Amino acid sequence: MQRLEVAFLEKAKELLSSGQVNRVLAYKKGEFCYDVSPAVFYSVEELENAVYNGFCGANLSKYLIQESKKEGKVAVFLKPCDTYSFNQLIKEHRVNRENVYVVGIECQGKFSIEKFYKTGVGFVASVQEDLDSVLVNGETKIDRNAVKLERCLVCKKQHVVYDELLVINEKKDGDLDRFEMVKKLEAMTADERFAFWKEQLSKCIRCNACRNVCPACTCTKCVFDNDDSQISSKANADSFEEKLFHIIRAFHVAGRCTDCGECSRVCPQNIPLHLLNRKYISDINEFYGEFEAGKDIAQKGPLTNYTTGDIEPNDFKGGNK
Amino acid sequence: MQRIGVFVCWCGSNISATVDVEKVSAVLALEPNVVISQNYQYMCSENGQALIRNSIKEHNLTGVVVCSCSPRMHEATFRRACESAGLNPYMLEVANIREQVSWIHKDIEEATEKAIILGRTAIAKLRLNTPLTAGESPVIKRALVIGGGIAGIQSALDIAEAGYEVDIVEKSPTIGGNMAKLDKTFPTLDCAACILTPKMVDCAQNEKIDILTFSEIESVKGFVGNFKVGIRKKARFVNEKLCTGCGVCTQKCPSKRGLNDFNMNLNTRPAIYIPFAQAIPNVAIIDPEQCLKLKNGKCGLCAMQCPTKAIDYTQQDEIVEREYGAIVVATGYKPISLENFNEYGYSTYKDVVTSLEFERIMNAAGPTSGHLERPSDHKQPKVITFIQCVGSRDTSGCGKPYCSKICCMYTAKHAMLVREKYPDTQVNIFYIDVRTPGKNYDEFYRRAVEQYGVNYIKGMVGKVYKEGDNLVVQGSDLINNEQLLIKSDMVVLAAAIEPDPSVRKIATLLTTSIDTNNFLTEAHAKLKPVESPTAGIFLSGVCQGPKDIPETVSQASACAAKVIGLLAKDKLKCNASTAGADEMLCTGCSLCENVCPYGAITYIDKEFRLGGGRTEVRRVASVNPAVCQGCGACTVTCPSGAMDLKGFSTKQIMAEVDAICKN
Amino acid sequence: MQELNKEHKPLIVAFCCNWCSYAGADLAGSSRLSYPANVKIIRVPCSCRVNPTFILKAFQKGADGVILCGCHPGDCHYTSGNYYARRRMTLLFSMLDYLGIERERTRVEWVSAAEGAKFSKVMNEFAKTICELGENKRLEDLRCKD
Amino acid sequence: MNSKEQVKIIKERSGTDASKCMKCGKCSGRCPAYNEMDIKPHQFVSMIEKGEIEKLLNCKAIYNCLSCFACVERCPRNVAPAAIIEAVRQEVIRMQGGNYINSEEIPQIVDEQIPQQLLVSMYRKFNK
Amino acid sequence: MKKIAYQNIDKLYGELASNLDLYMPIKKAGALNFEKYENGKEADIETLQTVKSVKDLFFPQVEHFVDFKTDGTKIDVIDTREIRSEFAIFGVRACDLKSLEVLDKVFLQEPVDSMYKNKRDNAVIFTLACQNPHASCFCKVFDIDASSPKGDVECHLTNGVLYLNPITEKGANLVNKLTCLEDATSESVDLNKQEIKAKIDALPFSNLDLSVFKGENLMELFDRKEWEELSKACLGCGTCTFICPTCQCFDVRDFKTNNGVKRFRCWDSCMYSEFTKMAAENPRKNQMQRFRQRFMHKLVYYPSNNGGLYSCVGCGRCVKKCPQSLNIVKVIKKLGDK
Repeated sequence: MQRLEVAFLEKAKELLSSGQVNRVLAYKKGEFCYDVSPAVFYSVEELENAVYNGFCGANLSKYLIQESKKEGKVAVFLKPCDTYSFNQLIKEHRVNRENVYVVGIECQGKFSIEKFYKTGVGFVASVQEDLDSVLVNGETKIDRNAVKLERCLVCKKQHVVYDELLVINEKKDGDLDRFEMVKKLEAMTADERFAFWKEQLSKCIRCNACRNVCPACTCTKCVFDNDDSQISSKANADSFEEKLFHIIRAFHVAGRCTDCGECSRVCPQNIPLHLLNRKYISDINEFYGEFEAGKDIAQKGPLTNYTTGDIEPNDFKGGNK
Repeated sequence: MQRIGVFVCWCGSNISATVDVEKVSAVLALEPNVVISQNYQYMCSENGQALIRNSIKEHNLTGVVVCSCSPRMHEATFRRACESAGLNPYMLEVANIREQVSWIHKDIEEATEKAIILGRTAIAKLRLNTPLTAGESPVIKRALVIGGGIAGIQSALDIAEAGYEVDIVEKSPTIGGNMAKLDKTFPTLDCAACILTPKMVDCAQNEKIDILTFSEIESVKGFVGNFKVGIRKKARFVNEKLCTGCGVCTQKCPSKRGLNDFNMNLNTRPAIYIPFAQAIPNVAIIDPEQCLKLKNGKCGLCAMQCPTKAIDYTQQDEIVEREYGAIVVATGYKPISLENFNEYGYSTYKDVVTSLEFERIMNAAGPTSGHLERPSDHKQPKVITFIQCVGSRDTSGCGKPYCSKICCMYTAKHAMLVREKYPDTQVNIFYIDVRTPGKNYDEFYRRAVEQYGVNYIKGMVGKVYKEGDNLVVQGSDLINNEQLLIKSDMVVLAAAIEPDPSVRKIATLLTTSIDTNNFLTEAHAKLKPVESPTAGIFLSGVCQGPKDIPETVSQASACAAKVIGLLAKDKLKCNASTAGADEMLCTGCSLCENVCPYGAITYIDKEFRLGGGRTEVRRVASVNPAVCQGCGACTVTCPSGAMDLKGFSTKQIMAEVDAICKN
Repeated sequence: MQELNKEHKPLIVAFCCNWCSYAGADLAGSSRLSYPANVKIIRVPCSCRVNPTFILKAFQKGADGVILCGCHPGDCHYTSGNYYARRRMTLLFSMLDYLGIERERTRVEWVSAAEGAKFSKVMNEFAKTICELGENKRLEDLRCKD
Repeated sequence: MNSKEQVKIIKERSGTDASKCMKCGKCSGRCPAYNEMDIKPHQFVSMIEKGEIEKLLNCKAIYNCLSCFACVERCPRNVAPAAIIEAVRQEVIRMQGGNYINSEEIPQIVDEQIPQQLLVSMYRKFNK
Repeated sequence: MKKIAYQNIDKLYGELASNLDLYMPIKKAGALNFEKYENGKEADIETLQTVKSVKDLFFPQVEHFVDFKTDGTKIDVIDTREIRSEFAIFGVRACDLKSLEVLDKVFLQEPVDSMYKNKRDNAVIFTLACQNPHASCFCKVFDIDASSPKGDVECHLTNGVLYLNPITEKGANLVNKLTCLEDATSESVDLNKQEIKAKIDALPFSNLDLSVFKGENLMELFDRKEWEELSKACLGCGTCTFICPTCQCFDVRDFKTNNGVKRFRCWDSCMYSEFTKMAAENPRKNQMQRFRQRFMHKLVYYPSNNGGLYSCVGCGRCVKKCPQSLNIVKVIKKLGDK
């Protein structure tokens, strides 16, 4: 795995020193091995702090909305799932494709530090990565799948847009059914579902991290910040507003959400927000045929399309009673 | 602050019998912003309207709420009343307390309460109304007709007759279309050329009509009243202005192996040719695929022979740009390809022909000069079997799911013509149903059976195969419940028709829609059958759906009437309730463009000031108010709420929701 | 006891498209086909004008049921508006169901201008369904009722 | 089981929608065994649609049908007469009861040339 | 000093809750936050930290305080402020307790915030020493002693026993009422304090250098070019501000009900692009400026207005929760580099 990081650094240096791009959007080291941040590097010297490892979970495509509008070309290292988001942004004219040099980079699944803590390893000072396992603090070996983010267990695997690929090993695993939990919820009774979501959504503190990190939420001004929209709200002053915010947010990204899972990754209260988006994805697949947002920009989005024989709104099967 | 006047109508006793109108006007008088609240017996009467007009002036009203019958009934009346009193007509809201209250509720208390709530709701909406002005746009007094078949010709002639200029753009070298290929026409059996060619000549001679043949639509910009169309005039290598159509060149041309598409490829033609004797324009054209000069530079005989020096081997495609107020699409049809129907052996056996090919064989100007002979050995057939519904009403995916509508009639016509000219020929017709709705149509079909002794067989053919020199048609006879093997000399297939493939590109250019069978969709199946959903685009002939000649001509004239109605206006009054994007919120994501049924939304790169002398260029949506019909599809698809609809704004509808729920 | 006897009168908001369903409601009216008074109609140009937020807003403000009526598929005055509305509402309703909110509280019906009888029937049935469901508790905003 | 249920089962088993038939007769137009069949392919479609099951269950045509699928191939409406005939045939065989084929016998009767599909259809037809 | 075996801890919660409202860390759907204790809820004092800090109990995310009821043109103004009687908070860590000191300077100075004061006056705070401080903790930097958190009653959970040491009269009064407790001596607690101190000394951030924020020309920090790089990845979400125990910005908003308006105050975040938006324009135009504001406020402006008291208590929540791993430690280190 370390080989990949070396190749990443070499590629970044080569792109900068050759003048092919004038900056690189990637990840930089933090204080620990796990608190990696997205960063822009302007010189080969700055790349000393660059890093590419299992903690580089952040989806860089959203930063390209701003970065691609600036002077000069920016190189970016995108994971397979990030490329879907990027492609969707291209479709919606939110990025300037000519200004971006995309290196599709290998990803063997990214980590959740909280899952490390759950294994009982305590403080995580160092992580040596292997294709199927990780070695924590030089002593404890853990199955890689045990510490992966949920979204990495249901990986997209293929890059859909890139100028160049940086892949050494094929992606392993990640073939679980991403709709498993959606199905479980549908199988619950309506009362159980209501209780589940009430408990989950009541945790929401409306920090807007899910919205602000979301590569589909790219409005210059969100309806929830806009008093003219008649639904603006800053806090969940009533249990209704928790639902309103999340239903509308999911609806606004329905058919555009690439299921990158960033919303759930960043939620400070660990609300499984991706289950809302996946419900829409699974409904769209079921009602209107398989659709993967960001996969093919020529394809019409399911909510801007129709067929004369579409299912009637009163007729969907829905969850249990 | 709005100053609102409320006017409650009794509608005689229609409302006042179940709604306490006094109470309604008294309660609504207490609503914030309401400065006057009155009730009257008949608000829509002249006196009632005068009451509204006077109150507007007297109380300086900025808005009017009328609680009365359905707005679908008298909204226009009250708008006019407002306008005549100097108030913007869109500063009016109607609360429907008749159809939605007095007529359906019996309990006075309940009805009165509901009337008050509906009144409050109208007031809540009105508070947020803004004066609207329907925009105006000038109309360019010229029409474009795409397609020069009988539909296009008829539309063009009618429009020209009304005094407007028309251009016909035809992709082939002559106008006339499919009808020019036909022999006789049902149900009168008069010859197609005899009735079509005079119309073609009329077109050519009409000063108002400009015919651009061998030309195609390249680009379309603009909107109703103001289209800008780029037309590609393809190189024909003959100067149209100089050529007199004398035909010397066509006789001298040494390359004579090109297939004659006018004769359905049943014979050949020279590399330089005039499509047919009555072609309009009667001008030669060079097929560059066949011309020796154009292929390898050796020849040039035609140029040498041409008395007017009209031949120009260097001619290039030319793009002309013209402006139109209205566009008629009359792109017509073609028979479907029969390659999916191996069972009939069309591609295998020369003597299995399509009906359109049969037309040419029967046509006096056709490849056989009108002698009935079969293609393989030019012998006169003694038994001819016709098969109907070849590829029509087919949901298996090989053919078309719809009925092609014309086949029953022309097959009867063919049968009759054969029996008339060659009485000793046996004619069999396999049919599923014989469909003859139309004036004198069923009589025509019955004549084929009763007078001409045509053998109609209810059943379908499973296979056509060859036995010796003859074809054998294997089919079912469902009436006698037997399977037939009919030895035939010739088999004629009534192939389904489909829209000309060029329509796809044209529909895209015109941003109008086509259905799953590539027929253009009309704005309303019953009430707007010749208008497309896109304003200013009209549909003529088979491009909209299968039709025979009488129907096509009627529709073409209807289409022309619509065009004339449009061109007669100097200015177009646009719909006032249009969508518009808040540019500060718009992200230019294109979602709205995707759902607009009218193509009213485009995107522009616009510079915005950021403060501190900095600017940024952003892509934002721009709605053309002349095209927008105000459905609001865009407003909901827009996640940022940048898109809103005047007259039905998000705020207004939310205010109505609030008012209804408040009790 | 008095509290218990006081029957809950549900509030129903009906969004009707101008061209078909609103005209259908007019026809119901002129045919004197009654439906409960607690059904209140909001006129919109087309069913595709109805934003999911309008529906949620109605629930927030105290509606117990929301119904959207439009032209029959294929008959939309704007050719395709109701097709978009159909997809939007299917997805919205399915999401509400997923969140455990009674799916019977929301409904879409296609009512043409000629179907006054259908309009009245639909409204009667819907009002009955909502009556049986009782007060909307799962999508309420307590502040609004205060 | 009453005849109504039988019709339903046959329809289901055939996997084809007889109501789509437009009575063109193309199936019977191509049927190579037409003359041997006492009930013609197009009649199978209309009779099953009308629920006239008794005649079908007692006809000879189900044994004369070659299962060549020419009718299926030719049908312009995606109706499969042969599938209906097959379904009726299956119904008749099943009504007679008994297993005609034993899974233990399979290895003896199978040779490499036998298409796998045949084995499956054999099971379908000859096992309860 | 009193004690109770940890296995019987539910008795303590039960008895406390029967005397007065008890708030404590409750686990709900996997997330730990201060909530009212009720039978059946999952109380958890072993986990080091709640997501939202104890701030939420004194300065809640949403607080209604006035209703305007309208009837025609008549308006009634109704005071809807909640008036609390004594209530207890259990399991408050030293950093969170210290954060109240920071908030006091804002809300208890004239004009006094009555809603905050009411809660402050009526709260009995049971602190809890940090048995297992986390690598992200840096309270020591701000002279906070997590081994001896004080409060009204200081608690230690060591070797399966919870020790309760009343510090204030209010605390003692309440503890004395509790019958489930036994008397105890202080040896174990003293030992525990030493152990904790040793753990804290070994934490990676315990020796952060704050000297750069103590000089004369602090405003030079404002112009440091490092802000650009530090804020680059900032999404502008409000996570850091909402989980931060010392962030105290709020907005006052109106909600239109069916019969008027309900006015409430709710948390706001200086990281939001709308935060400083005014009629003319937004003085903080970009995320860098907003990011800089937050940290300048915590480390420079607030201390200079409040006798050197930093508006950070080193709880480490932002270190853990920032979606893109930006935090105050990185800021302190980066700015301290020069």
